Amino acid sequence: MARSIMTPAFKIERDEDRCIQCGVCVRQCANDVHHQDEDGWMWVDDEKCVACQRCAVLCPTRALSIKEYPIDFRSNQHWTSPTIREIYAQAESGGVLLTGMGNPRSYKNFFDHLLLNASQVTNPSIDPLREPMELTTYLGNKSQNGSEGEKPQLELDIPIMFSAMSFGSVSINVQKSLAAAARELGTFWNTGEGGLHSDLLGYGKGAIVQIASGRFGVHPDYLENSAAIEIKIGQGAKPGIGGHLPGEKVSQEVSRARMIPAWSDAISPAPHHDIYSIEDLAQLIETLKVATRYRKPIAVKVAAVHNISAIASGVVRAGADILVIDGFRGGTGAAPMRIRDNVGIPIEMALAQVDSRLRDEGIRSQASLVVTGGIRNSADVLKSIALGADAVYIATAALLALGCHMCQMCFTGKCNWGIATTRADLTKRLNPIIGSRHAINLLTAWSHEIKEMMGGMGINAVESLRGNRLMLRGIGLTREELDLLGVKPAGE
Amino acid sequence: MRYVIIGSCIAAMGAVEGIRSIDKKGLITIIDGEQRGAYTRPLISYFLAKPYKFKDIRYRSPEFLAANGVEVINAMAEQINRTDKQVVLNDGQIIPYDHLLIATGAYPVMPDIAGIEKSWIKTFYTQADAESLNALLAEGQEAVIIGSGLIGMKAAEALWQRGLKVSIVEKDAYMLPRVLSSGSAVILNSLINGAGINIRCAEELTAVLPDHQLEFASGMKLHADLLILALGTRPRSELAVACGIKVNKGIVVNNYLQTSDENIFAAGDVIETRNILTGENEIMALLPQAHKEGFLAGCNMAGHKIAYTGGIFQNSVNIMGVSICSAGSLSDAAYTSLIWKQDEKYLELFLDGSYLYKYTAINLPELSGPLTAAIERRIMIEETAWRTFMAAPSLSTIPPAYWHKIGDIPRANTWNQ
Amino acid sequence: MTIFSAVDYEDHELLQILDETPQEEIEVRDLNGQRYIACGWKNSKKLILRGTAGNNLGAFAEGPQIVVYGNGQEGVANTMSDGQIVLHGRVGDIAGYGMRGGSLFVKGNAGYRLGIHMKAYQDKNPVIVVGSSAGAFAGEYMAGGTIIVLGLDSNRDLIGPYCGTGMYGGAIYLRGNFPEHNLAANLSQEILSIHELSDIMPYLEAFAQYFEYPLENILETPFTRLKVLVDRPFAHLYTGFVS
Amino acid sequence: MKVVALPEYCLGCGLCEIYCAAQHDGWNGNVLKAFKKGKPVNRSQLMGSSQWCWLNTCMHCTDAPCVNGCISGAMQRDPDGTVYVDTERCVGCFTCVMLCPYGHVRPWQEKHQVIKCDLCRDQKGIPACVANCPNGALQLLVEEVDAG
Repeated sequence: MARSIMTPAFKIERDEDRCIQCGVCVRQCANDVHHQDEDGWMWVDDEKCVACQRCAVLCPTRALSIKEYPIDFRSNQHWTSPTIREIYAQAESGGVLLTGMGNPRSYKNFFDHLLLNASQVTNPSIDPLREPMELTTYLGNKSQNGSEGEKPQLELDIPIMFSAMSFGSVSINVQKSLAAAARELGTFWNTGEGGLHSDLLGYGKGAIVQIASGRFGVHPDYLENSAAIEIKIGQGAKPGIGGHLPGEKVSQEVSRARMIPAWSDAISPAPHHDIYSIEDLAQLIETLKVATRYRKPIAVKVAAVHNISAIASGVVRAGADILVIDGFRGGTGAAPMRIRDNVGIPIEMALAQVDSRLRDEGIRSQASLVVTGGIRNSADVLKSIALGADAVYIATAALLALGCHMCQMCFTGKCNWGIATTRADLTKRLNPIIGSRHAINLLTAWSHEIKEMMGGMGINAVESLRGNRLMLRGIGLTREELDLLGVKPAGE
Repeated sequence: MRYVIIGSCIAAMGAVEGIRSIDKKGLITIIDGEQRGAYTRPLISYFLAKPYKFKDIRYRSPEFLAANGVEVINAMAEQINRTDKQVVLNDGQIIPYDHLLIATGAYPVMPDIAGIEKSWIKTFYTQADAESLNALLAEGQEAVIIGSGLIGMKAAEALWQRGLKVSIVEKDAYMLPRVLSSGSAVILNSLINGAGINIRCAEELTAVLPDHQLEFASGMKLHADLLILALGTRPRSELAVACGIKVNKGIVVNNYLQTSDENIFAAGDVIETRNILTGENEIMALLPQAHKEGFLAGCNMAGHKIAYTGGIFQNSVNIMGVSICSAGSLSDAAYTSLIWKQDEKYLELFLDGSYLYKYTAINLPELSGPLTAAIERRIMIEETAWRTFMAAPSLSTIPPAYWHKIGDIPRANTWNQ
Repeated sequence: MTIFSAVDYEDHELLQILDETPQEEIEVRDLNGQRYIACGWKNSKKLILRGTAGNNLGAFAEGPQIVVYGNGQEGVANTMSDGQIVLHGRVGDIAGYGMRGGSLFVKGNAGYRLGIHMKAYQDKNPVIVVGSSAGAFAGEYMAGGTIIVLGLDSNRDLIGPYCGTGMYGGAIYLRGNFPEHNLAANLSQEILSIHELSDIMPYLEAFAQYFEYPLENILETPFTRLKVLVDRPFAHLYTGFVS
Repeated sequence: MKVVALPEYCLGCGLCEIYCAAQHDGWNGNVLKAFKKGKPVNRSQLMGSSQWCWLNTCMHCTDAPCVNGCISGAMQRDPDGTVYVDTERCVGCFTCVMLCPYGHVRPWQEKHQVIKCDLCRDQKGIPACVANCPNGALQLLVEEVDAG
């Protein structure tokens, strides 16, 4: 092996005037970046640093800072530093570039080009501190026709749920945190495709259980012990490809939950091999409805891709009670970088188009629309609802609340924050009591903000905002983009 | 209820605490024959070395006694009248009792050798002993200490600190025979010899000759300006014998620290204590035991029936900067011995199957707590786990099984890979 | 035992009748491709089906004992957790998809993607025995369990192309000759003597009994066992990259 | 009152030890100053390895063997139930060390004394270890103390 042509990505700066050689950084770095020798001297191996910030956060004297490695390639707008480094990495490894979390590219962010309305004089605003504001949301088939009688609904106290993250991709303590938070918040969490760990059986009634092509952890009790069932067709971070849980994360516990050999890669390929058509999807939906005696809403999750509105129409016609669309900024535990960064479309566009299409076809009431993939704050939630969503899923934001520092190295299984790991020693770094408290705090804060913004618009129920695109105006968008989003430009 | 306690040291203070934990009102009278209050005998060597002020070797303060409503009578108990439930004092007072505690402690053992009544020959057991010794000694003198038990060793240290030339003579094969093992004695011997105290083992004093000469069984002769006899103690049980209570080597008590007279209890160095390891009753003149016995005796005197399960031999002492901790069986012959040594540290475990019976730790006091508890609580730990521990003994390497069984302490992380 | 004819029933009418029949043993005659039978059943009811069983027979089920005198269509035993299905005929595609326990015995051929994503954990060890041959992709992404293909009464290839693709656990037993070029790259082959068949002997005996086939005839031809060579075939496909 | 260590959430980071040390001996919680100017000493000690670790801190036993067995009366229990060492009176015999089954009471060799958790009784507020545990693995348990 020749010496690598790459420089480290990050540089750790240790302020010797502040370092007390306490060794906290050494003990906390699962990447073995820090080292203390027998004389007490501290050393770092920058090459291994992923900028997870764990050491910097825990350092009791703030002696550590982590910076991007200060090397500037000659300025080049085409061959940028990341582009060059990616080539080096592939030249040296021959591998597909793997990454974690959502698309970091600077594509136009339509949420940031949408403005919310507020009432002035002619339509009084509402003070949410004094007047009741209704955030309750029902998800499911709300159409009146059909002979089966009342359709099962999910009742959400807030229009925000925790998105699918499987046990294996995230630690059991993440699931415990979110499951407990969902229970307290009156909403739902999603198991992802990894089964339900026995520790979480008590949280089944607040869980949306997922079925994907690998069928990991799917059995009658799993289907029964749930609020709803979600068939995962695609994921915003990696449309068109399946799940791949690296063997590093398949611990004995994961192996038990998924019924696969420990330390092997858990693969759920892109297609469900029993679904090659909308008819096949309808058949799987019906199979699940029969298996659960029509007591559970069935959700179908697809990635936002080019012809999403046609797909959505088919999915709803196939009998899905909830349609979940995951935008191209959606997070993941592991995805090939090229796919994460280049495949799919923005959720804002997909949402606007799907909502319009379903309304045009007169089938909007047959399924609720849940969007996900890059929802960052309460304004994004509100804009999504105004664009036509019934509710949103969040995942990356929830993980940040739990301590994630966005180093994007989820696939290594060495998450220093106890989030994207299954190692027992790392898993315990996330205390679910603290984790659930943070998640609850986050969504409680968002709820307050949503109420304030809704109050400002003079709207006292989130249902009244759904699809109410008059409450949105575009800024800095082309006429075509405005048309696609179905919103007027600011000023009009 | 009227409680009378004969004696004023550790067991007596334990008893006051025990009685008061149950009975806040009953009258407690302490008969303090030594008239020194509650002080700690092991601290007299510190008194001699430094010297400490008197209050510093007090075990409990007069305020403690006042706060607990204890009446102290500075007189000797001369007789116990069991029929009338009275204690007769040397000043003629007669103290009635409902429940009596005999906590009279012990005497230092005196050898049967002619000439030991000389003024330069002392025992080292009481505050008074230390004070009279303090008045006698001068820098540069030669002191000989007979007996290398804890008392002898601490006396030696104190005299050495005061600038005397000190020799210790032990009749057994190695020093501190009730504390050390043959292996650990070698280590300690070198550490202490190196510090300047002369140690002679397997020598028995046979005669005190004129001109400060001592003669030993082997024929060895030593000069001594000062001779200290530290040959151990025996129970001060004559009051009990005289009133007809059952006495063996020490006063015999049941599990409730009750003597053969149900109204008379006894605790501390004067009684025979059940040795957990052997099940036999033995004299165990140990301070923590004395307090515990006193406390439980007090509880039982006040009407709570709390059984005393017994104790084990355990000692921790610092001599010339060397820490020595040991607990468990007095003999080490029958056990598997595991030894770890590094520089001036030494640890020896004595195992029988999965049970620890004894340990000796030199300069490793931090390990002594768990090791003592492992013996005392009969904690079963696989020998292999002990062997692993002995590869690098530290608090962190104590077998996990110990922590699991000690209670209160963290369970193992159930979330294992 | 309740016996009735399914000739007049739609899928859901039949399901409702089956649900409402309290008997532990039910025989359905004139079955004509009705779907979802025994889907999600969590009991050990015994079903005797005469005719063609429709798609997803026994899907997500845990426990039912089903005998089909006829053929099975697609998705038989799909994600089945426990129970037994004995088919006196052929079976369609994706039989035993994601199967986690129980057993599936097929007298004739199986379609594409037999036993893909099969799983096993401790006492849960699903098994599929196919009397004749299996189509393409048999055992694809297999994580555990056992697939046995016997090649009886068949002049087709024992297995179709891409057998065991992406497999990372479990074992496939093939009786007699099979086209080796149809095997995925990452598989080991081991020819077994009759004494080395103890792991699967109970299944072979059961097969012989269910379909009244002489066991000795089955045993006279040697078996080959396929297992994964490297349990992480894709471990080197990816590179972690620090940007 | 006592600090309870929960190993299922203990990271083994050791911040408890560092803040414990800096909270005592006049350093007033200033970690940087304490470690740069002096050699602060922690009372409680981190045990085990990252797989199974916990802060070995005092249980403040109601029938504390260290208090009962102390030969000099230095080991005491204050009216709140906190077991602490009166360093003026400790002679360093380590009897209490030998009596503590948790191995919590430790020798402080330089000073010929023992050292143990005093729940930061000289300071107001919750003990430094609890206040600075990043994962809630240390909790202050306040329970009724027998007034007698």
